[in-house]
Amino acid sequence: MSRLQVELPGLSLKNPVMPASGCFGFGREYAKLYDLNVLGSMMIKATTAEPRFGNPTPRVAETPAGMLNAIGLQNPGLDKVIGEELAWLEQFDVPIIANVAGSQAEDYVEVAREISKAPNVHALELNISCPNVKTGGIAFGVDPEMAADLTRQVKAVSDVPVYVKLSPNVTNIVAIAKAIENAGADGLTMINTLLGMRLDLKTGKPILANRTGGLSGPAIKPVAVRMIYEVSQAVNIPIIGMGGIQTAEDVIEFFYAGASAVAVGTANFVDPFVCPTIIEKLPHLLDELGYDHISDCHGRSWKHVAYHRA
Amino acid sequence: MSRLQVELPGLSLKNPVMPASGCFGFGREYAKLYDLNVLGSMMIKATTAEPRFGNPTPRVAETPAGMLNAIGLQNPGLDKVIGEELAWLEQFDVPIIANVAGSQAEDYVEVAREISKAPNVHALELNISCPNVKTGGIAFGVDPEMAADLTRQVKAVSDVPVYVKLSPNVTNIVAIAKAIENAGADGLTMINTLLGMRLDLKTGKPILANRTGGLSGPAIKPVAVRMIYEVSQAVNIPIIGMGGIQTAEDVIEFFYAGASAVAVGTANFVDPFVCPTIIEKLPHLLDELGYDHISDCHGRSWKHVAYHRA
Amino acid sequence: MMQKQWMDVVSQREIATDIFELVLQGSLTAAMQPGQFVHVKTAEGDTPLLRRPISICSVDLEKQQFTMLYRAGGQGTKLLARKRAGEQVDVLGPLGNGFPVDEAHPGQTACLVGGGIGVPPLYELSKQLTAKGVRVIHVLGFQTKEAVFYEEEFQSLGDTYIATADGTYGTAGFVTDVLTHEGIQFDILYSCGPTPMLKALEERYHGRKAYLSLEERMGCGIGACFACVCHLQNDPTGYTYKKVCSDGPVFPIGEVVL
Amino acid sequence: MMQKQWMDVVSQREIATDIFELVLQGSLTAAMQPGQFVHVKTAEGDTPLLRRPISICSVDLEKQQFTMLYRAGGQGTKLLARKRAGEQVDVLGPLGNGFPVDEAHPGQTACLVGGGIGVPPLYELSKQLTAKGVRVIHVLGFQTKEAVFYEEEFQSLGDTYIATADGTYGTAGFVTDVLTHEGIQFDILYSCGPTPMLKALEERYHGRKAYLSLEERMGCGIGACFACVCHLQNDPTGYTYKKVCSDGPVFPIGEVVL
Ligand SMILES: Cc1cc2nc3c(=O)[nH]c(=O)nc-3n(C[C@H](O)[C@H](O)[C@H](O)COP(=O)(O)OP(=O)(O)OC[C@H]3O[C@@H](n4cnc5c(N)ncnc54)[C@H](O)[C@@H]3O)c2cc1C
Ligand SMILES: Cc1cc2nc3c(=O)[nH]c(=O)nc-3n(C[C@H](O)[C@H](O)[C@H](O)COP(=O)(O)OP(=O)(O)OC[C@H]3O[C@@H](n4cnc5c(N)ncnc54)[C@H](O)[C@@H]3O)c2cc1C
Ligand SMILES: Cc1cc2nc3c(=O)[nH]c(=O)nc-3n(C[C@H](O)[C@H](O)[C@H](O)COP(=O)(O)O)c2cc1C
Ligand SMILES: Cc1cc2nc3c(=O)[nH]c(=O)nc-3n(C[C@H](O)[C@H](O)[C@H](O)COP(=O)(O)O)c2cc1C
Ligand code: FES
Ligand code: FES
Repeated sequence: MSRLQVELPGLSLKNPVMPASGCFGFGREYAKLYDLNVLGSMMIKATTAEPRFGNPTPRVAETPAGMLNAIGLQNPGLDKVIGEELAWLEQFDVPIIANVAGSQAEDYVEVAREISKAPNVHALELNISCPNVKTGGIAFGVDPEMAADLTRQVKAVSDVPVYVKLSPNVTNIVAIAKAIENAGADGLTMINTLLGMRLDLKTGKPILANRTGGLSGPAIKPVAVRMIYEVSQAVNIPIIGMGGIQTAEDVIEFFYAGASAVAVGTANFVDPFVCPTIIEKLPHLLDELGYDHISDCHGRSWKHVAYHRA
Repeated sequence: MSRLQVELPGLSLKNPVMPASGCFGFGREYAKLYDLNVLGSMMIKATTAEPRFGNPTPRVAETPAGMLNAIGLQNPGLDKVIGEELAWLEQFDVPIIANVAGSQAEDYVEVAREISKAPNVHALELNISCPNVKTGGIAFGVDPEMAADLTRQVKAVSDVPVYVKLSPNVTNIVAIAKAIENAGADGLTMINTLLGMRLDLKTGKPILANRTGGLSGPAIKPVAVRMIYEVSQAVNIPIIGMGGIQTAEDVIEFFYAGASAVAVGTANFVDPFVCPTIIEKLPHLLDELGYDHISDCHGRSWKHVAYHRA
Repeated sequence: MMQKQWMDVVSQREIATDIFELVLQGSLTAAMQPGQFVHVKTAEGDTPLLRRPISICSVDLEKQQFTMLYRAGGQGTKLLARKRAGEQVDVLGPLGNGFPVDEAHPGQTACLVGGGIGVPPLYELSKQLTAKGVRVIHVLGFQTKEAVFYEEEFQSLGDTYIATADGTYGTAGFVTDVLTHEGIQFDILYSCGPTPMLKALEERYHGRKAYLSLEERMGCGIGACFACVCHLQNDPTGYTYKKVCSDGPVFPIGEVVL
Repeated sequence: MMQKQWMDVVSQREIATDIFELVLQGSLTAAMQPGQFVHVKTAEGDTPLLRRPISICSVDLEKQQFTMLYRAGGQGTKLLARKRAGEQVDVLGPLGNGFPVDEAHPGQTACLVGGGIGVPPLYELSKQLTAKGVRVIHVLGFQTKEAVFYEEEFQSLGDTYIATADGTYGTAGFVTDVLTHEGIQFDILYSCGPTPMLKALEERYHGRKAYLSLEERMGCGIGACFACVCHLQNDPTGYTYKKVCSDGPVFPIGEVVL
């Protein structure tokens, strides 16, 4: 299984596959279905300083090959996440990536400082890209300076490496990625959801109570691949890629694009066993394709840049 | 059929359904399949001053519920479009919207001036959002000032109303739309394609020779609806909506969002009869939903803004 | 326990306008309780992407079969309606917490109130209640005559009143009209149906022993995504909640905000 | 003329590893020419979204049936391979310009060179050529023994040489090796197969009377989207082009850039 071993800042992963934040709760439900120890890592649900209820329902809507969500960062709050959820997760040999959210910089800083002390939290994922909250979230993610500033503040108080989660709802994702790298981020995770909307045929009203929501699932995969391709060639920090991954083949495509590990979100709802299924399939797929190690796939698409740019 | 009649600047449309630019050529092929007179309008393939071959092949790739294209504005050039294509199209009682493209402002201006003189060209569609060319195209569409400036220049030389086609690959589409409105545009068309990419599983190379391409089809529908919803409430010029439309139900959803007419792109490839099928279905759907006129659907989603924003 | 299983289609038929009865076979049936639901992938591939929550209508433990009744209304359920005997369906379940059968005691009267596509889960409930000696009364509301289903099945278990909104069958009006006109008395009430109906019952029977089954749009169906939460009625903090999929779909009356 | 039609599946069977023979029935067959293709929607719904171009392998005008042979390799063709007799398939066609049968005259010898999944369109061509008294020689290349199909069918029409890249059957190597070793002579050549094969033929038979059928990724399949263009060999301006879907897929040797 060492063919899947991946080393990232703070994270020594037995394989590069992990559930994406918000699509796996804190693991309790999936633990009833399979042994979480098979996972490379786990990105837990966004945590804020105070408990949050989130947005009114309906919070999800289906779209062609995708879904919209507007959960609104519901979570039990920092204290309970540390005291109950992370404590419960200690039984597993899985390094946790804690997804950190807030309304203003101070909130992020507080959550980062405290949650990074939890023994099984090996890295933070700064969520500056949630499109479903009125303040904070995406506001930080679309402005290079704000993103850099927040990264710096969080980095200063964190005991573990800090990954920043990028929003795809921007004109120039490379500029934002570079600003975040310069601010000291240890890695990037991308992409969060695309802003979308669906209207009810009968009423004309938005299906989501929050009106707009975040688009995820296979529909957004080509956008994610393109952005990872662009950003990975512009920065020197690793990228954990996500956006529509459903199969081992998709994982390889993300590695080709320039990801060093991947997260699976929406697909968990379609098939709750998707993560272990992918992890089991990967070595066979590496055989078929003739690679020794998953990292051999990393950035293969880059090589053609020079040629095509000529 | 007057239930579908729609009046827009320069365009008196017997119905609000038209093929989107680049997905219908100049109509010749579809004319072999059905009578083009059923169409509300037709957005012809992007025209540039000089003939263009476009990008190397492969130029298309499939994605979940969508496709990527990187045609690269292939077209026979201004003279032939006017002399052959538009002349041929005069046999139909269909007002044409000419899609205008170029590498620099002067190109756009030249094409706009000449093509707007053609008797059956009733409006222009300024393509400042093509993601598949190295110069021009999307570069104009992601910067409010450049977009406004180009709009002003084209508006000054055009004999017919000017619609500007917006790119979805931006952080703040409302800002760009407003800038374009202030520059004197008569209408907006949106959305062009989202930038995306696919990599070949075996080689790791991009499937498209151009590496990246524009994502279209049902996958992008929720993004289009969201953007039209936002822009239509911020501007006072009409919007021709597009992005993933396949059915009469989709048309209604776009009207609810704030579109005043719609264009159908990728769906023509899936079902070449999609436009006449939608046009035939629309009155029945209006009956089912209890609307007298298609325009009764316009902006229905807006009403809920105040409520939800409270 | 909850499993994901390719179950065999035993039979499928349309029993009322757009209402289908689908019988599936597989070991997953072993753990099923009335009021629980399954999460069904209606098509392979990416469209429709999400699973569909459908209630368990009746279970045959011996044959390892269960029945679901559903309305083929949207994209997913219409595809499901095409499945034929011999094909397979991808089912995740059983999910959620069902109706507490134990709360009704032999000799007592249970009133089962269903509305439209909320009627199905009451059938297995009624079977289990009658089996343990509880007297059952069914009050079932539908839109119109063509939408009525399973009347005989319910009738064979206990008194069954039908209301139709347009008056084309049974009592004209809503289930609450039946409850009033017939002066129905009970020790315990179980209900499933549209939210307005549940709200009317809550107003009427506040403080009584009653259980309501809720509907909400779902993502995961197992409690992980927070798509289906509802507020608690007694909630000083404002952020306590229950998940319809894993804490429900059945809640005691008065517990959650409808 | 080109139509869109739901055609009936008459039969489907796997004739070699992952190679399927699908027979469809419908009036659309009336206009079919050898070398033309159809554009097939392999699944309802949005995935896969695009149609798949597949060549016409043989036509039975009387029965209004045609046969296609295809490799179930990707998402769409794998779904197509599941279709059974009695089901229907959404077909747009016939499309493009086929092989010019008229260019071969009775008594002449035509050499038909096919590679892999480029072999199928040569079959109807061979039938029509032999019917008009042209002598045909088939040179067919495959990857490996298990991939060989329709050998007998071609054999019944004329001399048939098989090459396999791995040497497990027939001549070891490529079709060009057969052409060399057997010293095959002809008046006219028709070919369909992978681009490297077509290029090798072009080098070899430049200036001869020959027709090559090309493959390219397609959008519309009817000439409207400019997905499938190729350059002309003789192109002083750099922007003249042909569309594989509507100007081709068959081009005279030397006309377009391979
Ligand atoms: C616990 C539970 C039990 C249910 N039991 C039954 C049953 O026994 N029989 C039955 O006919 N229906 C039942 N429903 C409703 C059923 O889930 C929806 O009718 C179905 O999901 C609609 O899918 P569609 O493909 O027809 O519609 P689409 O419009 O294609 O659905 C689009 C999306 O919206 C969701 N959605 C649409 N309507 C509803 C709804 N009313 N409730 C929840 N999600 C919805 C779908 O699940 C899907 O994600 C139940 C719902 C829940 C929550
Ligand atoms: C004129 C013409 C005639 C053809 N005739 C035959 C035939 O008779 N038998 C046969 O097996 N194959 C034939 N092909 C190739 C066939 O179209 C592809 O194998 C098929 O489209 C692949 O679809 P998929 O679902 O298996 O693969 P996917 O990987 O799911 O396809 C993804 C996308 O790429 C396109 N694509 C992938 N490979 C090819 C290819 N080689 N050529 C063109 N598009 C491709 C698909 O059409 C689709 O849009 C022909 C191609 C052309 C252009
Ligand atoms: C229901 C849902 C909840 C989510 N919650 C969060 C969250 O709390 N924090 C976060 O950073 N991303 C969140 N996301 C985004 C995912 O982590 C992921 O970036 C996105 O869904 C794209 O991946 P996918 O297509 O595999 O789902 C959520 C996504 C979904 C669908
Ligand atoms: C093959 C192809 C070619 C296109 N060419 C053009 C073009 O020349 N000019 C333009 O403005 N948009 C072009 N577009 C964009 C479409 O007009 C449309 O904005 C987009 O595809 C979204 O609509 P759809 O999802 O219905 O296809 C093209 C799209 C496709 C798929
Ligand atoms: S549906 Fe995911 S928590 Fe209930
Ligand atoms: S496939 Fe559209 S022009 Fe050939």
